[in-house]
Amino acid sequence: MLQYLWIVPLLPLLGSAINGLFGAKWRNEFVTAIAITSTGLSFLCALEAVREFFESGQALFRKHFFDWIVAGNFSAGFDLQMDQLTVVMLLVVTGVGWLIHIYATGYMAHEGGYYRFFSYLNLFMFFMLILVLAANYVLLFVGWEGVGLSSYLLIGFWFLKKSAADAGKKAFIVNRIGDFGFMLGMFLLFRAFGTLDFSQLFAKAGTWQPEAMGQFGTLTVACLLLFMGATGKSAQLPLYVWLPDAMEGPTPVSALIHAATMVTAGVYVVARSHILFMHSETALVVVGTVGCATAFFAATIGLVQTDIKKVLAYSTVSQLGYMFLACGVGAFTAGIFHLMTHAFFKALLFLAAGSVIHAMGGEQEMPKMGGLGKKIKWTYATMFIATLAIAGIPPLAGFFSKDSILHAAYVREGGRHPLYFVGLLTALLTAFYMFRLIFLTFNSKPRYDEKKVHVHESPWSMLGPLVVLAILSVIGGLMAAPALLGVGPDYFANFLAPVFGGAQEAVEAGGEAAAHQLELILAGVAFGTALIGIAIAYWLYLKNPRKPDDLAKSMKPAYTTLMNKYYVDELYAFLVVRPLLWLSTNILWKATDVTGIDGTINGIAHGAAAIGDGVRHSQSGNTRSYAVWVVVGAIVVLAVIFFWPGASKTVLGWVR
Amino acid sequence: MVPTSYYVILSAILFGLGVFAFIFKRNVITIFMSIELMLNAVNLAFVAFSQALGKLDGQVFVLFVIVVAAAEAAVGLGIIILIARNRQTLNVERVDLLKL
Amino acid sequence: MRALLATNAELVITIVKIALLLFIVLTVNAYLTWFERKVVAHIQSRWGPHRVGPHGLLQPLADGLKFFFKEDPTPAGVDKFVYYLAPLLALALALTSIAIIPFGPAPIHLFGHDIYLGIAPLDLNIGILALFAITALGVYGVALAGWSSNSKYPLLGGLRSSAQMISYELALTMSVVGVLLMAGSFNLRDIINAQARHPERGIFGWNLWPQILGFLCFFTAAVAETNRVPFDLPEAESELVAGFHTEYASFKFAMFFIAEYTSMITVSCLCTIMFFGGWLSPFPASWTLTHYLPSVILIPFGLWVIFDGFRYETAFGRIVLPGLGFVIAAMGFALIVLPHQYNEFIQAPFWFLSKVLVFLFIYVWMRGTLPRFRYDQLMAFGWKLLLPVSIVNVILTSFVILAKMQWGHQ
Amino acid sequence: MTAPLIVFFVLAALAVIGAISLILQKHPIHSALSLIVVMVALAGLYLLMGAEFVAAVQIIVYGGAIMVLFVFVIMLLNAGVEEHTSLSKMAGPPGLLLVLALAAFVAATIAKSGASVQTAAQTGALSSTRGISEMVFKDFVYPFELTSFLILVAILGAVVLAQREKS
Repeated sequence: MLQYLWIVPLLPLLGSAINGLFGAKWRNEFVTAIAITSTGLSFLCALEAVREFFESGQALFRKHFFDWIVAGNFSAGFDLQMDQLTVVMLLVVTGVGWLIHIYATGYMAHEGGYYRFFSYLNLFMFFMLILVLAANYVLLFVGWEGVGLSSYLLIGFWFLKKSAADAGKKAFIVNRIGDFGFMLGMFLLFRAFGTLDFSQLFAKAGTWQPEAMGQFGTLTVACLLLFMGATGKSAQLPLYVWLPDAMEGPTPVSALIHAATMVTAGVYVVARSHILFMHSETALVVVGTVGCATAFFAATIGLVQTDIKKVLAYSTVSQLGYMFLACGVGAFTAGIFHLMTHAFFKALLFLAAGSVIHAMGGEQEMPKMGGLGKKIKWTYATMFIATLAIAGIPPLAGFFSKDSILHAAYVREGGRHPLYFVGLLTALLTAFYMFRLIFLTFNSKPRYDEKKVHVHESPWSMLGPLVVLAILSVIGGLMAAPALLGVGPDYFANFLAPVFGGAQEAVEAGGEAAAHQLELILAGVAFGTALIGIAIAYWLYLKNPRKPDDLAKSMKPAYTTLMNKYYVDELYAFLVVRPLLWLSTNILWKATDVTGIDGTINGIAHGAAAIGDGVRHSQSGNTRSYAVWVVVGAIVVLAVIFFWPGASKTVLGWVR
Repeated sequence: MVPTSYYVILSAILFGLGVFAFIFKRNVITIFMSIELMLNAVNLAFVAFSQALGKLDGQVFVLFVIVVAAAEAAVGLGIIILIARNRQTLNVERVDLLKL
Repeated sequence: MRALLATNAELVITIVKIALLLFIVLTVNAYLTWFERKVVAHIQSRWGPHRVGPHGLLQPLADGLKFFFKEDPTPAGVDKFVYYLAPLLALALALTSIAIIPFGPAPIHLFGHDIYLGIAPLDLNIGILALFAITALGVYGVALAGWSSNSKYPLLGGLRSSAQMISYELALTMSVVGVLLMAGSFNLRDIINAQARHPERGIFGWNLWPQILGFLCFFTAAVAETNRVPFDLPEAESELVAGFHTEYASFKFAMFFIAEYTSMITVSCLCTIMFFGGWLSPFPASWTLTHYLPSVILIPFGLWVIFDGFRYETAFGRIVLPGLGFVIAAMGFALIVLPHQYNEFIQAPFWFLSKVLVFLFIYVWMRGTLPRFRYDQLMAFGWKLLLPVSIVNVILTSFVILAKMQWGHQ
Repeated sequence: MTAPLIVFFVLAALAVIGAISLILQKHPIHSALSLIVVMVALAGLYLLMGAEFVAAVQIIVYGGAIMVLFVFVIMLLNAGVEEHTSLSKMAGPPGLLLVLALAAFVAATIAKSGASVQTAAQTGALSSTRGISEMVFKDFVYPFELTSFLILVAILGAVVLAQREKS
């Protein structure tokens, strides 16, 4: 299977094509079968491929399937590669993706455009797989753009709803800005190294001189540009604005694309090109700072959101911030670790939220829920597990990953620890708003009309994935447990060591014993903060539910600011959108297009007409006049041959 | 042996006469004939050169020219019949409109 | 005088030959008309000409005189030039075409020159092609005559003939290709010699057997080319008065007449050469006894003529016929008694002429028996039957030849 | 003045006279006849050059088929003497000038090149028929097949053109 790696992405593409082309006529059962089998098969193929990869025991497997672009000294082949990092991503994408597919069959059962939805979803799978399997930046970029496209299609799935359509457009455009940077980065890299193939490029880059803080060399600039792309795709400051709106899409989409897989592509890219980043101090600092800031910023917004999915969206943004923070402090392992665990519990959260919405018959506003815990037990249980996980309660997945990130941050910048403390604070906020969500939704007394809405548990096609994911988010982190308890190595780190080998030393600086000591302390601190957050939430939303409104009243400006997400959208609208509109209306449209281009074209047309009108008169229709012209032409030719000395020789040459 | 240039000059004269006929005559059929005359002149030149150079290509080419001329005559005369049928004239000067 | 003879002997010989051939052909033509009328008459159980001279033998002379002395009116409004040109053209071409036929293999030794029977030079590599070329031009005589005499029947005749001749020329040419393939040459002599490749086979070595299809096509097309029954539409008396030569009188008419009969002879010669082994004897070369066949035929015939003359009613006949018969019989005796090579020499022309005579008889025979085609039938026959068949014949022949080359037992 | 030269000049004179009369004749039939004269003369010239096959084909196809077609069409359409219009009278002199210029140029160009052509090997009469057949069926076989298609198309085209549309 490893030799036929291309089958893994091909299967979803086939599914997408079949559903897209014929699905319209079919009954939903067929569409479901196609979609599920294609993704499931691709998951199995991926497993088989991974098995063979480990059997072969090689550090990096890469295969060139065919030349795709060959131009001059530039060549980009359709090459797929597999190493430990790819393995993680591959399994997450296919596995979680498959689960979410199953879930979606239940969730979308009563929606129109069923086949369309699954066609898009499979298409997304295809592009995502291309992205993670690609062995060079060009192919990766194909996946990158492709997931952008499918995300656009899926956000705007209910395109009749204006908000949905706008959200799709917004996502697309904001991503364009990031992609612009990404492309520039690629060009720069090609300019510098003459190749975009990972192994060659990194091999070359490894030999370069690391660039110190504040030194803007090729690598730094390239890394920053790549990171710009990453911020676009992974919704970091300042390009995060599209992700919350993207919640207009169906919930499975939010779970798959905007929590588990696509938005982590940025992290993946940064991790993939860690060698470059390791060579540029500045870039790392920027990444770390941006990540940290995003984490905090988004968390604060998340505090006050009332839409259940919005809360999750902002939490996603902030968790992604965590991952970038990890990358920024050089702990790529921790970043990827968190990526994986986050994929589990965040997907679970979204799916559970979807289940809630399903139960509430499409209601998303938390103030109109409450007390659902008794009615929909499974959902409640699973979602509670996920919340514990994300809040960082041991021994669940989130705890270990988040802890390793914080630890890395602390260790990395010995002495002053701004990043660490902000991260810690964010952890607190996270715990708080997550439990706020839980309490508002499940525990407090019902705030909806029991007559109208009759709450019901979702079908098993939806609950099954929830359970599986819940289990995963429980055990997902245990790989790192032995290291924490000091009874063994960090298996996950060791697993990824072949990839990040170079990067890890930076983190492992400092004595082994001291490090372990410190690690335990930090873990305790993190746990503590989480508990505090939970406590606050409990006190505010269960003990005395009046309090939050009083708080909101008492500190009105802050509350409104948070409520309006710091007016960022308005800011962008003022800074970017309006000038752009003005520019395109007046300069590009009125001046350039209408006056310039159309004018030229019409002018040419009129000129041609005028000339024709003039020349027309030579066309008398009299055959013999034409004959005369022919003869004149012949005479001219002969004259040339005759008077131009060289020519007669040539004529002779022809005669010979 | 007759010098080749004699043949070639003869063919030039014939060609010129053909061209003149082509310009000067008014009857479609005659004009068509003058085209044939030009073709013949060219053929003469071909054969003359082929004989002078001792290569047969010229003669083969003449054969092709003749074949093409035959095809051309068939189609051309068909067209002429059509013209005569639709316009009741063979004078090219009266046939100077595309539409009737 | 002798000097001139010495220097351009070839020229003089050729001129003499031409004159001789002209005389012979014209005479044969004249008596061909007599022959035709007699045969047709007997086919229709009549007597035919028998007033002028014994058995009407002088009838051709009378006709000739009549042609000369008749008034020669020129219809009003004819295109003079073309009107006069047409018959000349027809006659000239017909006579030219016969100049290409070789009549015998061996030369006569005279004044130290080898004189061959036939006018064209021996190495006329495009013999048959030249013949076709001349036949092709033959159309003009008829067509122009029809057009120039400014009258509707001739015009129709002319149109018909030009269409008909073009159509059948294709079949004519295609049907010969098979023979050419077998002979590998255009030269008529080569074609005849090619049929003599197996002297022991005699008549079975002729092209007739492998090329039977070709022969049928060729003969039919040839008849059509000569505007003879059943293809005589250009001069269909019953429809077009006399077709293209309605407006022609006396000698100009005679020209057309002679041209037609000459082309008949030419075609007969061609058939003989192409398919019936030309001057080859039908018997295997090893048989020498058959060489006396000429005498064996001539002597009894002469004796019969003498006998017939004695019991003829008019005195003139009683004088002329025996004389004629005596001459014939004497020739037969001469061939026996004279030295051997004379008899040998006479073989080829004898066979050649006898075969030609057979074909001429077939011509007359057809005229006596067959009805005329309708115009559309004619065209359909030419295009839809003759041409395809002759093409098929070409393909078959070439395949067979190719196969023989391949497994080369030939 | 050898025999070939005499023959050449006679035939050349015939050809030129024929061409001139093609121009001067008023009636298409006469023009056609003069053109036939030209063609026969050219065939003679080909024979003189030892190109027997081409000569034969020239007469058979040009003289025997194409020109007959012309004559046939002229008879069919009953084309009369061509009429003059003021324009056509006017067209004469400039046309003549043009043609003279053309002929002059051609002649001059040939005169330039003629000498060197003369120096070329004068391998006169080669057995043209066999050679031509070998070239046509070996070297030029594809063009040859192409011409056969051309002929077929031409036949169909002529039929389609000349048939009266059923109404």
